[in-house]
Amino acid sequence: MVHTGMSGRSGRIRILVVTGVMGAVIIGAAIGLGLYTFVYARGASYLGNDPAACANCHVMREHYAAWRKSSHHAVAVCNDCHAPPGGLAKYWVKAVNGYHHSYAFTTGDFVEPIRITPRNRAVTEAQCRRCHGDIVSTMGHAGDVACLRCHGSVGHRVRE
Amino acid sequence: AALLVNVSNRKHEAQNPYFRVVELTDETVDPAVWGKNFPLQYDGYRRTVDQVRTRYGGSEAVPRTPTAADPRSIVAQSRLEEDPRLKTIWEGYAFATDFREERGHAFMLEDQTFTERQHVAKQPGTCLHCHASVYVAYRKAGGGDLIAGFEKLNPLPYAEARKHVEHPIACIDCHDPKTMQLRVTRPGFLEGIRAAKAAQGIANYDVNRDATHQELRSFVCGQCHVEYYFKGPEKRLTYPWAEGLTVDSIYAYYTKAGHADWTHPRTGTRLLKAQHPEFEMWNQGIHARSGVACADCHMPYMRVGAAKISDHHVRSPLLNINRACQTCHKFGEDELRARVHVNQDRTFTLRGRAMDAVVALIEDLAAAKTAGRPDADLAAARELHRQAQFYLDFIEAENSMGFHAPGEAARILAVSIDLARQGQLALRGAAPAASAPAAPAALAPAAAPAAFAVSLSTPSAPAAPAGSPPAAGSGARP
Amino acid sequence: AALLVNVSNRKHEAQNPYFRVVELTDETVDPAVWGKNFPLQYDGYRRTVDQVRTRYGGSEAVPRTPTAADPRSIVAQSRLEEDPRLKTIWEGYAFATDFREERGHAFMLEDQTFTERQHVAKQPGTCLHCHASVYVAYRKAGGGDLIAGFEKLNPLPYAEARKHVEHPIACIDCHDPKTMQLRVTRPGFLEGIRAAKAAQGIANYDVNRDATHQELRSFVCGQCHVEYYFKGPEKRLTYPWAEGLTVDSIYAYYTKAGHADWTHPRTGTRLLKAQHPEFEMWNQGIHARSGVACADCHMPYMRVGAAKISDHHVRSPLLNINRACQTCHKFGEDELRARVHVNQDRTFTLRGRAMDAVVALIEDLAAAKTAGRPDADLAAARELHRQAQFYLDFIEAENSMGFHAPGEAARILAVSIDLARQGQLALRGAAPAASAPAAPAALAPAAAPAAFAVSLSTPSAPAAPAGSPPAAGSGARP
Ligand code: HEC
Ligand code: HEC
Ligand code: HEC
Ligand code: HEC
Ligand code: HEC
Ligand code: HEC
Ligand code: HEC
Ligand code: HEC
Ligand code: HEC
Ligand code: HEC
Ligand code: HEC
Ligand code: HEC
Ligand code: HEC
Ligand code: HEC
Ligand SMILES: [Ca+2]
Ligand SMILES: [Ca+2]
Repeated sequence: MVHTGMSGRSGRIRILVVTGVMGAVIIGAAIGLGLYTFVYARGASYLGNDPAACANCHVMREHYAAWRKSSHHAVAVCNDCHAPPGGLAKYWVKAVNGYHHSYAFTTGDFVEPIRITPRNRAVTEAQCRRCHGDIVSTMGHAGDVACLRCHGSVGHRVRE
Repeated sequence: AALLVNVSNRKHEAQNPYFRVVELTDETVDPAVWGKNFPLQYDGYRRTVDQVRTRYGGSEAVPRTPTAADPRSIVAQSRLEEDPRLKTIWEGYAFATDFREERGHAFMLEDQTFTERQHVAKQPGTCLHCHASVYVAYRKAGGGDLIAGFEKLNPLPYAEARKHVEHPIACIDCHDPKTMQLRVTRPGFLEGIRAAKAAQGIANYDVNRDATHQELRSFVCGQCHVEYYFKGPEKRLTYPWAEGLTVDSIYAYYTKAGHADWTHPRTGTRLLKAQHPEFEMWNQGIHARSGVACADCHMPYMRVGAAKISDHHVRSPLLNINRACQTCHKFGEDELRARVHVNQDRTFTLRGRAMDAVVALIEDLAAAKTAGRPDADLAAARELHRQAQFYLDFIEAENSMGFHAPGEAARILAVSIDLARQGQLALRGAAPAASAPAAPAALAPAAAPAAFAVSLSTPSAPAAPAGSPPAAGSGARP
Repeated sequence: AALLVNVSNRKHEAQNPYFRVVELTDETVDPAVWGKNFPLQYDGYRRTVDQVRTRYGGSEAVPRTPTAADPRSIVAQSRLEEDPRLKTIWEGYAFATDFREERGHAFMLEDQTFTERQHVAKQPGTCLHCHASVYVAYRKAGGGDLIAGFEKLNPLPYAEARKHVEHPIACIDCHDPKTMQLRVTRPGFLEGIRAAKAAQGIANYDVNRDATHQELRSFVCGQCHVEYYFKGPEKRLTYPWAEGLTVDSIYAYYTKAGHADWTHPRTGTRLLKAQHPEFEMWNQGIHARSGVACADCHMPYMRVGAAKISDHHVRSPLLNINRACQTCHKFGEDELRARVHVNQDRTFTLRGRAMDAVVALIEDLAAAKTAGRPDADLAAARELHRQAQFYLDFIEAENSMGFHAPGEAARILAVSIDLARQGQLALRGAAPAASAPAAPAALAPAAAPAAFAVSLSTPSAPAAPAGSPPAAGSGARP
């Protein structure tokens, strides 16, 4: 399984970053719905890499189920595609999404089918290139070729 | 605290979306009773009274002053006033007196009961098959036997039969009260689909035994949204599918049966009227071929709390694009609407051309008749009138303005135009063109996989088109 | 571990997928030289000599005995022998003597040099624009100026101009030798697209400056796969797009310009010949609208070792369904082929109908002419012949047999049929139908977003169709 996130960094920095950002996440989420709910809905799952954690929210279950059948299930977890590589950026995105998703989920204030936001689409595009940079280096002028135009379903094909 | 409750409710709902508060039997017609167990679906079902118009669909609420004969204070807009050419085309038939845009399921029974068409013609009990919850009524009338009851009510005068029913379509017409499984309750479809399958070489097909769940998500609609006619003096409701479901096979069926719905008074042509062949046209489209069911677009899943239910507010998907389309198509709402309009506008323009051609033929024929030309002279032109009119009507009557199968709709209208113009030429002594057959044999096999396409895993390649270039016949070729 | 090792090996390969062994300049025409730097693409490029036939495309290798005039020992099958109606339709024009199925890029120069059409008519240098690597030749002839050279070679006799070129399309025609960026090198497209954009209100559009990368993946093909004519005595190659890209706007353009390609000897009609409008038809289809480029299907990516390259073996996608279609469509190869065939068979059948109609009109007109009826009597029929023939030819000449835009292809053929039959009626004294305009105003705007649709993020809704039902005009409606 391909490891992302903190790999390559020393544990010490890691702990610092994590504890630091933990705060950000918890505060973010707390603003969104209050600490109690955050815990109840396992909002903390935003800190881990376990896909099952994402599926704590039933609205994520279809994606989880589809991901398990996808070509990537053995090589990439949710966060490999939906969060930037390690460091503050990762936890920041997670904090923002965690806040947004928790809020939306709790208030039920979101439209389905859920659509990826432009911001997270860009994160994902970048992640494709992170793992496949080599193979696509010859492709036209990478950067202006959108992987998702042809490979939008590699992570999980929810319909069809 | 509110928040917490909220979340825990959701987790709860997820496991157990409803509670059975009442016992439902195969005699429970009243949807309100079913609604006690399934309030969410019942709410949607009741919303089919809404009237909202789209460019070509939905419906417009038109106020009228109620009369004793017709107590309705609101109806849908008249299609005859929208396009008077229809009056010429249907002249002499009940449809030329009253034909309106269709609206939600809630209105089906009253709209049928009070349409002008009831007064200009004596309608049989058969009509009720698709406008009322007849399932229990049929079984009662048949002493427990559905088909026997069906045969008993069909020949009755409409007013007589009408007394046997009180609800428009209800839950029991599509659902088994015990399991809530989908099921087909309509004799017309039970027999029609069996004939269609037989034509494909599948003997005594039993839809409730043999159909897949995904197929039933379309078949329950195919119970009514189909072309039909009343067979023989028993007025037996019949779906003309014994040769297949394409317009070509249906026309071939009627030709064999020698059936005609009415005779056009001014041209003397024995004509056919097509009605709402949504099921047949959908069947020729890319969506059916991709396993997309009526319910996927017209009753999309919707989340209510943590429960995912089917939206029972059956309506135009253009009023619900997000749920109806975006699960499969990752384009914006405006873009998806625009794509539908591109197909519909194209169909609408060709429909206009075909109407002009058919009306022109009618006037020519009428003139020739008044001029006293012998029937022998008119025979060829009448034959062409009969087919051109049916092909035009097939698309005119189909309610998606071509969306369900854009390419096929355009083809059918092109054939209609060609035949109508040839009719005019025939009256002017031109030899009927030795043109390609109206039914491109090629398409039938190619389209067949779509017929009840639900399994994407086992697609079948088409046979070589009869009409294709000499050297290109081999199906083996890529 | 295996994966790890594997990956790192590939890393190496991938770091520099190719070595720049030779320096490429803007004068390097010979693809073999480019091939030294890009062997994988060069290999694919060379494979365009393959001849494999599909149901309606590809091409068949037909042996022939070489002559001094035409040394080719293998050609593609003759379309005229496949369907003799074409000889009647193009009678009096060079195409009636020799018209073959097109084949791979490798043959473009010899097929043009040796076609019979060169002998029955004096062809200008203009022809080379799309059959040879003219980029360097133009610049040389123009003393460094591309357009000047273009204007210089156009009026020359073909044989004269031919001396200036030696290669069919080469790398330099689509690529910048320094960056390998895609670029447009053809004056015809540079000017044509500018005119088309101007019609959309975008002033002096410069394709190499303003086009997105994704647009260029289609524009490089649009350099040649388009409808065209030779303007004025200078024989300037012109793409008739000043009114827009639909068949209706192109016909309107020619009418304004009063242009005719030839006069049909037996009917006396001044006619237009349409040629390969792949770019224009693609543009009306759902794929262009979805941002799918020519190269996506005809030059799909392929994996070679650790590199992903564009397959430069440009050919029918039906010979490469797996790469060309299956990344976007998760259906089996047979099913995808069947879907293409359903659209193509339908187009083929309607094309047959339209040909019958146009041929019938030609015979009627010819008879009337021989019978010595005055031109005044024939004017209306000729006008209809001119348009019916162009609309038919537009689809006949388009090489995907309707696949690039199935609905639009069917519409165009339906209009052609209607007009041809009306022409026959006009000769028999029937008043020309006050029918819907050939150009459904509705479609232009609706289709416009597709025009150079590449950005899915910003789709635009269509204007309300001019022809739509009275009460349904408002675009605001869902
Ligand atoms: C607290 C419940 C919950 C959890 C846990 C959760 N999600 Fe979501 N997610 C949601 C909701 C609700 C939405 C819809 C938000 C909207 O569309 O407004 C959503 C939307 C998304 C989207 C699409 C919208 C966007 O912001 O781009 C992505 C991608 C996503 N989630 C990924 C994840 C990943 C990866 C995880 C695990 C790290 C995860 N989710 C965990 C509730 C959750
Ligand atoms: C291999 C990459 C990859 C992995 C792994 C992955 N996703 Fe995605 N995800 C994507 C892509 C790509 C999209 C955007 C799809 C599109 O726009 O076509 C997406 C979109 C989404 C969306 C928004 C819905 C949509 O279609 O726009 C949600 C929710 C989501 N992912 C959740 C998850 C969850 C939960 C997991 C883990 C179980 C996961 N993803 C794993 C690539 C991935
Ligand atoms: C964490 C690393 C990682 C990320 C992130 C990732 N991939 Fe992959 N991907 C892989 C590996 C490893 C394989 C090889 C898997 C195999 O061979 O089974 C693979 C296989 C593939 C394949 C070939 C198999 C198939 O599904 O057709 C495609 C295409 C692909 N990835 C595209 C993408 C795209 C597009 C994205 C972004 C949305 C993406 N990948 C994100 C690691 C990744
Ligand atoms: C008819 C136009 C055309 C011609 C001729 C052509 N190419 Fe290409 N080439 C393309 C297109 C389209 C792409 C994809 C570019 C992109 O999307 O960035 C491409 C891409 C490439 C790339 C980038 C890597 C890849 O494969 O995607 C290289 C290198 C290349 N071509 C080399 C060549 C060479 C060498 C020749 C001559 C032997 C050649 N091309 C001839 C159209 C052409
Ligand atoms: C125009 C469509 C298109 C786009 C855009 C595209 N790809 Fe692909 N990709 C393909 C096709 C087609 C294949 C299959 C090639 C083959 O089968 O040889 C492929 C194959 C792959 C593979 C698998 C190679 C293998 O066989 O293991 C990976 C990984 C991949 N693409 C990643 C990407 C990434 C990352 C991007 C964005 C930078 C991207 N693709 C953009 C069409 C596309
Ligand atoms: C892929 C989606 C899709 C499928 C599948 C589909 N439809 Fe439709 N249907 C549409 C659209 C879009 C319209 C046009 C609505 C409009 O013009 O407002 C439509 C229109 C209709 C209308 C007229 C609605 C109105 O508002 O007047 C009826 C009736 C209908 N469909 C029935 C059916 C039946 C029955 C089936 C199955 C046999 C079916 N449809 C399958 C999308 C679909
Ligand atoms: C028992 C017969 C019957 C069945 C079963 C049936 N319909 Fe209908 N449907 C009708 C009738 C009758 C109308 C017209 C009612 C009126 O105009 O008064 C109608 C109207 C509609 C309309 C038009 C609504 C509007 O606003 O114009 C749609 C859409 C529709 N049906 C879709 C469906 C779908 C989808 C199914 C299956 C899930 C279905 N119908 C099942 C008889 C039926
Ligand atoms: C095979 C099923 C079926 C039968 C039998 C049937 N209908 Fe309908 N009817 C429908 C459907 C479906 C619609 C909605 C679609 C449409 O209006 O085209 C409809 C719509 C209508 C409408 C509303 C639209 C309009 O035409 O004004 C009236 C009124 C109506 N039917 C009357 C009748 C009468 C009277 C009979 C008997 C002569 C009859 N129907 C028999 C299925 C049927
Ligand atoms: C015209 C046909 C039709 C009628 C009438 C109808 N339903 Fe349904 N119903 C469906 C379809 C189609 C589904 C989707 C079934 C599936 O896919 O399993 C469905 C699903 C359901 C379900 C399963 C949960 C869900 O929402 O998917 C329930 C419960 C239900 N209907 C209750 C009712 C009730 C109560 C009524 C009467 C008020 C009713 N239905 C009337 C067609 C109908
Ligand atoms: C369950 C999946 C599904 C749903 C729901 C669905 N579609 Fe489709 N649609 C498809 C598939 C599959 C195709 C065939 C092309 C492809 O493979 O992507 C298609 C093709 C199309 C096309 C191109 C073919 C044509 O006729 O021009 C249009 C436009 C379209 N859909 C619009 C819609 C609209 C509008 C809706 C909602 C009313 C809708 N679709 C609902 C799956 C779906
Ligand atoms: C969505 C895929 C797709 C796109 C995009 C597309 N084509 Fe095609 N094209 C096809 C298919 C499929 C055929 C039919 C091939 C056959 O019949 O063998 C075809 C046929 C052709 C042919 C005839 C090929 C032959 O074998 O005789 C030409 C030339 C052509 N296309 C050029 C273009 C050009 C130029 C563009 C862009 C302006 C384009 N195509 C865009 C899929 C596509
Ligand atoms: C310089 C002009 C020119 C350009 C640029 C060009 N083509 Fe062509 N193309 C031709 C000519 C000429 C032929 C016919 C050759 C012959 O029959 O001898 C042809 C033939 C074809 C064929 C038919 C092959 C067959 O087997 O029947 C396809 C497919 C095709 N081109 C696609 C494309 C695509 C895709 C592009 C862009 C990536 C493109 N062409 C760019 C001139 C061009
Ligand atoms: C605007 C670009 C363009 C111009 C100018 C052009 N061609 Fe072509 N030619 C093509 C394309 C693209 C094809 C392949 C598609 C087709 O055959 O329809 C083609 C195919 C051909 C073929 C092979 C198929 C056939 O028709 O037998 C011949 C021969 C040919 N052209 C001759 C000529 C001659 C002679 C001229 C000048 C009078 C000319 N071309 C001018 C683009 C062009
Ligand atoms: C880069 C993505 C992409 C590629 C490559 C592609 N398609 Fe499509 N195709 C689409 C989209 C998007 C639609 C529009 C419907 C939808 O939204 O799914 C579509 C629609 C279709 C349809 C339904 C519309 C119609 O005209 O009937 C068919 C059939 C189809 N494609 C076949 C093909 C074939 C065959 C190929 C290969 C030669 C191909 N496609 C290549 C994306 C693609
Ligand atoms: Ca309606
Ligand atoms: Ca060819």
